[in-house]
Amino acid sequence: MFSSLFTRRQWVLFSALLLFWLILMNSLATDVLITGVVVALLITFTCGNGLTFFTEFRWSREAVVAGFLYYGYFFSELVKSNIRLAQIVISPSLPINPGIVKIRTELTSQMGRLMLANSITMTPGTLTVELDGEWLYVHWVTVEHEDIESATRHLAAGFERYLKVIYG
Amino acid sequence: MIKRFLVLLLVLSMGVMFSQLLVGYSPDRQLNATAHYYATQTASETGAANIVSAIIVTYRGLDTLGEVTVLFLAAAIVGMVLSAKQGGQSPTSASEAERQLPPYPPVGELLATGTQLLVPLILMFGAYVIVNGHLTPGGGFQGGAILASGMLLLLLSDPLRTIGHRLISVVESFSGLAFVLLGILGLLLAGGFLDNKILPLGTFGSLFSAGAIPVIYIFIGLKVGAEFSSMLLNLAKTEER
Amino acid sequence: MAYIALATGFLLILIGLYGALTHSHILRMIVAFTVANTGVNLVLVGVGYMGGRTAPILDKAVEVSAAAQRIIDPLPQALVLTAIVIGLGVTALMLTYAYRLYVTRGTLDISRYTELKW
Amino acid sequence: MAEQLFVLLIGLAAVLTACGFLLTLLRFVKGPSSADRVVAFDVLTIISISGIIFAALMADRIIYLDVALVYALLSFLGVIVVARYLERGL
Amino acid sequence: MDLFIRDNLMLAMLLLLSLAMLVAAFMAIYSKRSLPIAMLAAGLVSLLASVQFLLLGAPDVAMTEAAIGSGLTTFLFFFILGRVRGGANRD
Amino acid sequence: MATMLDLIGALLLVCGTAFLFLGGVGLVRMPDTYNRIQAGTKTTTLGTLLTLLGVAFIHPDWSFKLLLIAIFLLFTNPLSSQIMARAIHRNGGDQSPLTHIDRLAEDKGR
Repeated sequence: MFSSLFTRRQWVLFSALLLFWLILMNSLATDVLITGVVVALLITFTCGNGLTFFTEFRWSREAVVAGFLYYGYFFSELVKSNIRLAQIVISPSLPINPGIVKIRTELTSQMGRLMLANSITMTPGTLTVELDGEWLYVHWVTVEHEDIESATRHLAAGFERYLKVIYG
Repeated sequence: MIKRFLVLLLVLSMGVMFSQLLVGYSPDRQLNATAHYYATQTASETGAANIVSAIIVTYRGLDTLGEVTVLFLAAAIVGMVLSAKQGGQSPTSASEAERQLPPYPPVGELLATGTQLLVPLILMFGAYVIVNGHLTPGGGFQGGAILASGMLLLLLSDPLRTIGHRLISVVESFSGLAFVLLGILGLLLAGGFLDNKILPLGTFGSLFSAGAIPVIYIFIGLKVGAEFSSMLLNLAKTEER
Repeated sequence: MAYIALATGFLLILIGLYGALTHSHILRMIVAFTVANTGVNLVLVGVGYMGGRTAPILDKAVEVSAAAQRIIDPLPQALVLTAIVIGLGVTALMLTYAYRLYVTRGTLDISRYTELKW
Repeated sequence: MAEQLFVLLIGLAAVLTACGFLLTLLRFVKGPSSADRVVAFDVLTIISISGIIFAALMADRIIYLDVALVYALLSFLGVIVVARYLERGL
Repeated sequence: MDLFIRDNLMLAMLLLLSLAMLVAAFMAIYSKRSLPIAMLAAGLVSLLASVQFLLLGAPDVAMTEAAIGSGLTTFLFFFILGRVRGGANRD
Repeated sequence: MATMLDLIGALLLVCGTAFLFLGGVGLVRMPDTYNRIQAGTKTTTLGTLLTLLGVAFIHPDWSFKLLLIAIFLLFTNPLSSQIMARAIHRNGGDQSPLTHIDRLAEDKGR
């Protein structure tokens, strides 16, 4: 009924901002809700092209499941590779082999690409330097694969598997 | 060099003075009379949990008005100085060199997407800080600075974007006017200029409480945010002179 | 604790003052001014500090009845709060003038501004 | 017993944070290029978030966390500004 | 937590921050270093000052300093520097 | 009195700050700027996350705010690292002699 007022994207932005507000206030009182709705409406009007975590989310069951799996995989990768980097840093000989490799991504949605780049950056040992079309340039502390295919398989495939389901 | 020696002498003498101050300083054990008044009476008089906010908005409200005026003047002068026509001067070598500046390097997809993601959140957080000024640390000045930071992020992600300059000046003048009007309303309906008791005090600690403090702070926040944003935009516009 | 903050603030003021007076590059002078500004704010907040007390915001941790015994003097904080915001305005103004000077004179080194010399 | 262990662990954490802070400061002072200093600046802000969390823990007040929120949300702006300056986009 | 230990921890943090601030202030003033580094160091002074304000029991001031010192001041400085760089000492 | 949760929280704090310390070590030891970004910003991110988790164990009623801080860190921190790395690359930053492959420079024709 309100769909003429906002586009779907703006409704998603509005709800996400309201959710953020409620977590921030940590309360569900009436005045909090009223203020949150007013402020979120104002912000949705002023920057309507805003993006949120949920904007390009596909609301299917597989996507939700993949979301949780993605976070599980992400945090386990985070801890594992942090420990590996810590070993590199501590060891006296500093066994590094840095280089910038090129990998390919098939993701097309904005959010999915941002999340992929962020995930690659957050897992230490790899750092996204440039995102250009379908190519990602990744700085890798210990280069193990130089050609595009195997580097893609080694670095991005794990995340991309889930992100393709979530965002496409 | 004689100048450096004189400066060193001045700094040394000031250092001696400061060290005297430091040696003679002894921290208070008790709050002094004014602070004691604020500590005990603020909650019942204004209903604000954040005493600093209560002082800024009501007890020392006139100072805040002066401060907002100073800020407004600074923003206006920045705009004026930057937009002044430089007629009469021969074009210097510097401005010629600037004409050959290469175009901006591309912003890149990461920063553009990140901006789209973060700007609404920053604005929302600024609103949170402003609205909760009477309960938690924060208030109009901090929130205004956070709003301006959101604007800064927009500016960084797209240097040539023309963000609603008109809207910003409208918001600025409107909120300044509303701030003064609320002050006069306090003079008419309650005890004095910028008195917050023109609205009911509400229950202590809830969002709608402390009378007019949140309302006044919203206008201060909008005004400060608009002033900083117009400063940033004026500076950013100097590229295509 | 207040002593450390005060000493740091005083030292920052002195460092900033020295820099602002000895440099001949305008942007360096403005940077030094910012450092001194931070030092002044630190001194003001340090003067208001009282050991063993907490921030002047009343909530579950600090009840209204116990406020006079538990909180720090709020007045210097209110002053410093406004001083910081004004400081940004002043910095912006100075930088604008510096830019303007650069556009008209082509340099930011004050020893090359020869009009005022005699 | 548990109390002493708790205090010991907190103290150990504080010491580790301080060491990390000092090492990063060393990189900030020494860093051969300005890019190194920017990286050190970034790391110092992140470590400062931990410092703020410690301050909140010691003062036992939740309201201090708002400052950490401001840090987490805004401290990257400075780094982005300098990065854009370095690649001549400012 | 034990009050004595708590106070000493806060004291140590304050001392560490003061040390870092003074180092950064020297870097901001010392004129052999390049100008961007001086500006970055000035930004670091204000960021650390914000943590110190928090330790001194002034969260309002800390928040103001964090919001203003991190983004806006740095932006102003580097923006003007970027404009000025175009002419005289363009490398 | 310290409960079991407090002790778990304190242990997590120690783990997190150990990562912060390692980040500092890495920042000092790594040979060039890219590797310093790697060692510095990301180890410290995990360290801060663990610290937040530890504080959430000690004060369970703070957890919502801590969660928000963690989310913001997860979004803003990699962004600044990436943009910094790109700026260094565009600026022609020095690379350690150990760097043996640079596809980006090859593709940009530098």
